[in-house]
Amino acid sequence: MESLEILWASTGLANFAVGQVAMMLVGLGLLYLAIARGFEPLLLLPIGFGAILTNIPVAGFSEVGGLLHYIYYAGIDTGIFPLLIFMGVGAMTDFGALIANPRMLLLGAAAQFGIFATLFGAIGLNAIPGFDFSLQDASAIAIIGGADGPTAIFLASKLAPDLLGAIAVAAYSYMALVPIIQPPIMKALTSEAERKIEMKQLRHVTKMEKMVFPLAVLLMTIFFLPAATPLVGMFCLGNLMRECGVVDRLSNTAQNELINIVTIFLGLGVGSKLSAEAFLNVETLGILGLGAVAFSIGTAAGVLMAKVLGKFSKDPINPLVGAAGVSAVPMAARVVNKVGLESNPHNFLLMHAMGPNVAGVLGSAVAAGVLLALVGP
Amino acid sequence: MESLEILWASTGLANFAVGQVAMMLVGLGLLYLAIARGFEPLLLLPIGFGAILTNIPVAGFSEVGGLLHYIYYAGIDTGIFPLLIFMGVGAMTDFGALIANPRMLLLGAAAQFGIFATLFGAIGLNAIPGFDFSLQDASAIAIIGGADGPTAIFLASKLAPDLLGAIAVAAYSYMALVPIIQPPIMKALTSEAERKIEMKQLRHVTKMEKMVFPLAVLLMTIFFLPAATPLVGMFCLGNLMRECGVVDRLSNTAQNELINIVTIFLGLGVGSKLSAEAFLNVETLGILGLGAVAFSIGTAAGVLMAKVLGKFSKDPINPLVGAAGVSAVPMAARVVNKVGLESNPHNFLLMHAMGPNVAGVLGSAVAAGVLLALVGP
Amino acid sequence: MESLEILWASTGLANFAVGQVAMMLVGLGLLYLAIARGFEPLLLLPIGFGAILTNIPVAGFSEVGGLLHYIYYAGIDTGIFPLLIFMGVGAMTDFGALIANPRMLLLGAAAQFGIFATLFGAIGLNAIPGFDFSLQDASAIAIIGGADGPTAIFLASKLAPDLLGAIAVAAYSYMALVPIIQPPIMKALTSEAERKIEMKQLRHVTKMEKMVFPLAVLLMTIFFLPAATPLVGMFCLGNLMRECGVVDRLSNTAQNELINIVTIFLGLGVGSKLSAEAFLNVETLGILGLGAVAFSIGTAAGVLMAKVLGKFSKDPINPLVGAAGVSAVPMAARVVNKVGLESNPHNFLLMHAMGPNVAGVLGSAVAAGVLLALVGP
Amino acid sequence: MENLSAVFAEAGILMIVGMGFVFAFLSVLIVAINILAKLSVKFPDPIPQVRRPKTVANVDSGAVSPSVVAAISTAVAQYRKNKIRN
Amino acid sequence: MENLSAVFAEAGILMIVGMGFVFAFLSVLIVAINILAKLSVKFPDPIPQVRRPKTVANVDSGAVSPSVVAAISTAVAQYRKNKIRN
Amino acid sequence: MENLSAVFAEAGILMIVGMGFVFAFLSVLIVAINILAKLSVKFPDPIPQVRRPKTVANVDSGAVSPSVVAAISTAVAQYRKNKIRN
Ligand code: NA
Ligand code: NA
Ligand code: NA
Repeated sequence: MESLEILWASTGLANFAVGQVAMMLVGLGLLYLAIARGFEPLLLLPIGFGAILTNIPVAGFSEVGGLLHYIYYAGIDTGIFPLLIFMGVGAMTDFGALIANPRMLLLGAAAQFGIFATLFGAIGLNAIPGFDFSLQDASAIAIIGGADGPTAIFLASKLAPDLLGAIAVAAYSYMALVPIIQPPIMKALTSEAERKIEMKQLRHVTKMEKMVFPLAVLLMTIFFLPAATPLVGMFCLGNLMRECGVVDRLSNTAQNELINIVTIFLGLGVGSKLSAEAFLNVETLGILGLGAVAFSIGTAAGVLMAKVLGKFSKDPINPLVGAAGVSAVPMAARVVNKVGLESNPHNFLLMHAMGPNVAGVLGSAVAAGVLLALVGP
Repeated sequence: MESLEILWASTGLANFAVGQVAMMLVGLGLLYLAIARGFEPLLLLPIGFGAILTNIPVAGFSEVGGLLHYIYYAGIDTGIFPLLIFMGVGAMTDFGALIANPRMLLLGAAAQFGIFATLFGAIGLNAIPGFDFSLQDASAIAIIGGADGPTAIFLASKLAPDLLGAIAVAAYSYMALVPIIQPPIMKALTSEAERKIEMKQLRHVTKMEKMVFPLAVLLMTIFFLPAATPLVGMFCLGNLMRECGVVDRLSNTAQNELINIVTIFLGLGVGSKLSAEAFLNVETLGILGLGAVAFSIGTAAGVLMAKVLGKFSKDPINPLVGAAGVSAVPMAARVVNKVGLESNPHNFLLMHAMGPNVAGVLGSAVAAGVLLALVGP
Repeated sequence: MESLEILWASTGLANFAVGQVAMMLVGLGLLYLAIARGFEPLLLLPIGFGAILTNIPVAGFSEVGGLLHYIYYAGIDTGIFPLLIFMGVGAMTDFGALIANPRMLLLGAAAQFGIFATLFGAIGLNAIPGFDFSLQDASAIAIIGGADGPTAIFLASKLAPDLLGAIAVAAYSYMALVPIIQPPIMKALTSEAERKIEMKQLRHVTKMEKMVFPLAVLLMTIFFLPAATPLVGMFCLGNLMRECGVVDRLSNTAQNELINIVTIFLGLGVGSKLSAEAFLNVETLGILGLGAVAFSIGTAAGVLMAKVLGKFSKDPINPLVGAAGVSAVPMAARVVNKVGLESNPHNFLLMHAMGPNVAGVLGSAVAAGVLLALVGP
Repeated sequence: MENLSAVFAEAGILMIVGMGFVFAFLSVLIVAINILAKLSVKFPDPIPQVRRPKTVANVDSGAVSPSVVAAISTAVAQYRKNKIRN
Repeated sequence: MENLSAVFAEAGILMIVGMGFVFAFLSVLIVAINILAKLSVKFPDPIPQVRRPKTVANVDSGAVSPSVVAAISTAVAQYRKNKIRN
Repeated sequence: MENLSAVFAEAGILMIVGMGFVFAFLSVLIVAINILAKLSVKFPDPIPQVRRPKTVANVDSGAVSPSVVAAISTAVAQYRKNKIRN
C-alpha cells in the first residue's frame, strides 16, 4: 500500500546515514558521562540530548523551522545565552577571598598560559596532514584552556562556529576531569614540604569592597580591553546585583530560574552543532587532545607561579593553590583542598584556593578579549 | 471639535464589528468556564483573555507590531511553545506505573481509535454543504481525540493554522469535561461485576528503569517515526531530567517557572487565533461536535480493549482503567478511580489507571507523528 | 610590534569620545542613586549599568550584533517588556481599597493634570532657543507626570524613541523622589485641621467584586479608548490572574520570576538609549525640569481635588490622600500616611491612600491612551 | 511665533480634551463599581467552613518559635545555594 | 461525490495504517520495557544508608504542629510579598 | 613550510602579547584592589544593631527539630507538586 511505503520512507531506519548513528552514540556517551559519571551534568545532559536530536534523520531539528535551529540562532549565534550564563555566574560568585589576597590574581594570570601554549600547539598541528586550523580556529580551541564554559562558547561562536560543538564538549569534559587531570601534575611539581605549607588566615572584606570590586574590574576592562566587555560586563553586572544588597530579587532570579532556563537552551543549542560533518573528523581528535594539554599546562603554570610567588612573599604560599588558577570554579579549588589535606590533615586550603579560582575566571575572560581583539572578525 | 472627533473615531464603540462583539462574548464565556467551572483554567483563562484582546477594534493586537502577533509568530507558528510545555509535562510525569505493567500501553493505543475515527468523521462532514475540510484539516481536528493540549496545538499549527483556535478550545474544553463525558460510557460498557475487579499491586520500579525508559522511547521514535520526535523528544528530555537525579535544578525550572511563563504566552497566542472570521462559522460547530465524538469513541475503545485484554491475562484487569487511555492526565485516571469506588469502596484504581493514562500521552504523540508523516506539509 | 599597536588601537583609552566618558559618569551616577540612596534600585541599577555598557567605545553593545541592540529591539521597540511588567504589576495590585471607595478615582483623575500641564509646558519650552519638541515629543515627556515607569517607557517607545532614555530616567528618579517632592506641596495646600481628618473605615470587598473589576475596566477601555488596551489589557490580565484564584501558579510567576527577568532586560534596554547624542543636550535638562514640575502639579491637583471632594462628601475626606493620586505605588501612599501621622499620631491613612494610588495607575494609563490616540503615529 | 501659538493652541486643546476624557472615563468607572457593588451582594464570599481552627491557629501562631523561622531560613538558603556550575 | 469517496478511502486507509502503527509501536515498546525490566535487575536501587532515622521521621512527622505549617506559610508569603516596584 | 613558520611566528607573538597583557591587566587590578582596600577603611561594615539575639539564635538553631525540617520539606514538595495540567 502506498501509505505504508510513505510511512516506511519516513522512518529513521530507512534514512539513517552512518555518521548520524555515530553522532547519536556520541550523544548517548555524553548522557552517560553526565548521568553515570557526574561530568558537568547541567550542561552535558542537554548537550548530549541536543546531539541526539540534531542527528535524527528526516526530523530536521537544526534546519530552518526546526526547534534547535531557532535556539541556536537566537541564543548562541548572537552570544546572548553565554552572556546570560555569565551574568548568573557573576551573581553566584563571591570575590571575598580574592579581594583579601589580591596577589592571587597572578596565579589566575599564570594559568592562562595553558591557553596561549595551546594556541601555539594548534597551529603546530597544521604540520600534520589533515589538520588545517586557521589562527581563528586555533584561538577558539585554545580557549578550552581557560576552563570556563560560557567563555569558550562565546569565543567559539565568534571565531569558529563550525568547531563550537567540539570545543564546548571538550571544555566541559575536561572541567569535569579536573579531579583526575590535576593531582598528578600538582604532586609532580611540588615537594611534600611545600604541600604542607599552611597559609595565613584571610582578612575580613567589607561590603563596600565587594560592591566596588565589580565596578573596578569593569572600568579597567573598558579602559584596556573593550573587546572583553561583553563577557566581563555581564559578569560584573551579576556580581554587582549580588553584592549591592538592594536588588536581591533580580540577583536571585539571575542565579536561579534565569540561568536554569538559559542552561537548558544553551545545552540544546550547543548540541545542535554536533553534526557528523562538524564533529566526526580528525580535527575533533586534535581538539580533544589539545584540550587535555591546555588543562595540564595551565595547571603546571599556576603551580610554578605559586612557587615563584612564595619565594618573594613574606606570608607563606602553598604552591598547590596555583592549580586553582585555571578556574573550573569551584572544582579546582576543591581539588587543591583535597590534595593539601593528603599531606597535612589540618590544612584547609579551600578558602585560599578560591582566590586564584575566581581570578582564573577573570584571567580567561581577559585572554578571550585579547584573542577577540587580535584575531577577531 | 476636531480632537473630539478623532477621539470618537478611535473608540471601540465607533468601530465595533458584530463579529468582534460575538468573539469577545466567546472570550468571556471561556473565562467563565475557566474561573467559575474550573475548566482547565491554566489554559482557558489566557486563551479567553487573548480572544478578547485580539478582537478589540483599532488596537491591532494581532496585526504587525501588536503584542499577540509577536507571541503567535515567535512561539506558536514555530512550534516552540507547545514543545516547551511538553518538556515541562515530561518533567512532571512519573512513568513508574506504566513500566510496572507495560501491557497498559495497549489501552493507550486502543484509545487513539478516537483520533482516527474522528478523522473519518471529519471527512464525512464534507458531505454536508458548508463543510470543506481537507485531509490536513481533518487530521488536525482528529487529534482533539488525543486529549492532549500541546500535541493538538503543535499539530494544528503545522497542518491547519486557521483552525488552531477552535481546535485548542475544543481540546481543552473536552479535557475539562472528562468527568462528565466518560462515566456514562464506562458504565454502559461494563457490568457491575467487572467494575468491582481488584487489580494486583504494582511491582516496585527501579530508578534505572525509569531513567532508561525515556531514552528507549526516544530511540524507538527515532527508528520508526522521526516525524514525532519533536514532541516525543522534548517530552523525553523533560522526563530524563526528572529521573536522572543529577539536574534537579533544570527539572524543577522546566516544570515550574518555565512552563508557567510559556503557558501564559501559549494561551494568549492561541487566543489570538480566535478571530470572528476563523471561529464564527459552521466549521467550528463541526469541530466542537467531532471533539465530543472523539473523546467518547476513545473512551469506549479503551474500555473495550481492557475487556479483551482481561480475557487473555492471568492477572485480573478492571476494564474501567481502559478509559484512562485517552490521556487527559491525571483527570481521566481520577475519573476511573471514582467510578471504581462507586462499585467497590475498597478498590483504589488510581495507580493502575496512571499506566494507561501516561500511555495515552505517548499514543497520541505517536498518532500525531503518523498524521504529520502521512498528510503533513 | 604590530600586535601591540592593534591592541592599543582596540583599547578604550585610545577610542574614548568625551561624550562617552560623560555618559559613563551619568551611568555611575544612576548606580550611586540606586545603591547608596535607594532610588528605585530595581530599575535604576540595570539602567545605569546599561548606560555604562552602551557607551563603551569599540565594544558595540548597541550596534547590530550587540547584546543591548537585541534587547532593545526585541523587547522595548516592540513594547513587549513594558507590557509584561504591567502584567506583573497588575498581578501584584490589590484594588480592594479602591472598590470600597470608588470616588477616590476622581483623585486619580485629577492628579493626571500633571501630565497635561507638562505637555503644555514642554511646548512652551520651544520658545527658548535650543528646544524643538514636537507634539509627540511633548506628549512622551508629559507622561512622566503619570509617575508610572512602564507606562512612560511604553509611550516613549511609540512617540519619541530618541527621548526614551531621558524620559525613563526622569520618571524613575522622580518616583524615587516622591518622599522629598510631595510633603512640602501637601503641607502648603492643606491646613493643620484638614490634615488631622480621620476617614471612615473601608467596607469589606468581596472576592467577586475584585474578580469582576479588572474585566469591567478592560471592557470600558475597549469601549472608549482602544489605544490604551495594550497597557490596560495586560494590567487587567495580571490582576485577573491574581484575583480569580484558579491560576495562582501563573500569577505567582508573573509577579516574581517573569517580572524579575523582564526588569533586568528592560533596564538594560533603556540604558542602551543613554548615548551621548541622545542624552547630553539641553533637551534632557528640559525633560528633567519638566518632570519635577509634572510631579508637583500632579500632587497639587490631587490634593486640591480631594479638598473639593471633601466639601461635597458626607463622609470626611482627608485632603492628603489626594497626593497619592499621582500613582508611584506604593510610595506615594506611604508618604500620605507619614504626613498624616505628623499631624495626628492616631490617624493611619495608608489604606485610604491606596485607593487614589491605584486609581492613579489607571488614570495615567488612560491618559497615555488619549495621547496615543490623538498624537500617536 | 505664529507657528508656536498654533502648537500652543493644539496643546491647550489636548489638555482640555485629555483631562476631560480622563475624568469622564474614571467617572463612568465609579458608576460601574457602584453597580458592581450592588450586584455582588448576591455573590457573597464563601463562609470559612470551620470556625474552631481559628482559635487554635491564633494560639499556635503565638507559639511559632524562632527556631522554626531559623529552620525555614536555613532550608530556603540551602535550596538557593544548590549552585549551578559555569 | 466520486471525489468524496476517494477522500473517504484515503481517510479509511489513514485509519487502518495509523491504528496499526500506533499498536505496533506501543507493542514493540512493551517488549522493550520487558527487556529493560530484565536488564535492570542488575542495577538495583541503592539501599538507603541508615535505617534508624526512618522511625524517628515517622514519629516526628506525626508531631509536626500546625504552628510549624503556619510559620512556613508566613515565611513563603513573606518571601513572595517582597514586591517589585513598577 | 614557509607559510607554516609565518603562522607559527604569529602564534608566538600572540602568546607573548597575550600573556603579557593578561599579567599586566591583572597586576593593575592588584594595585586597584589595594587602593580599594585603603579607601574602604572609611566605609566599614555597619555594626549589627543588637547583640543579644545571636546567643538566642544559637540556642534555637540547636533546637531545630527534625520534625520542623520534615515539615518544611513537605511544604516545599507540596508547593512544587501543585501541578499544571497539560
Ligand atoms: Na580560566
Ligand atoms: Na492521548
Ligand atoms: Na499615574
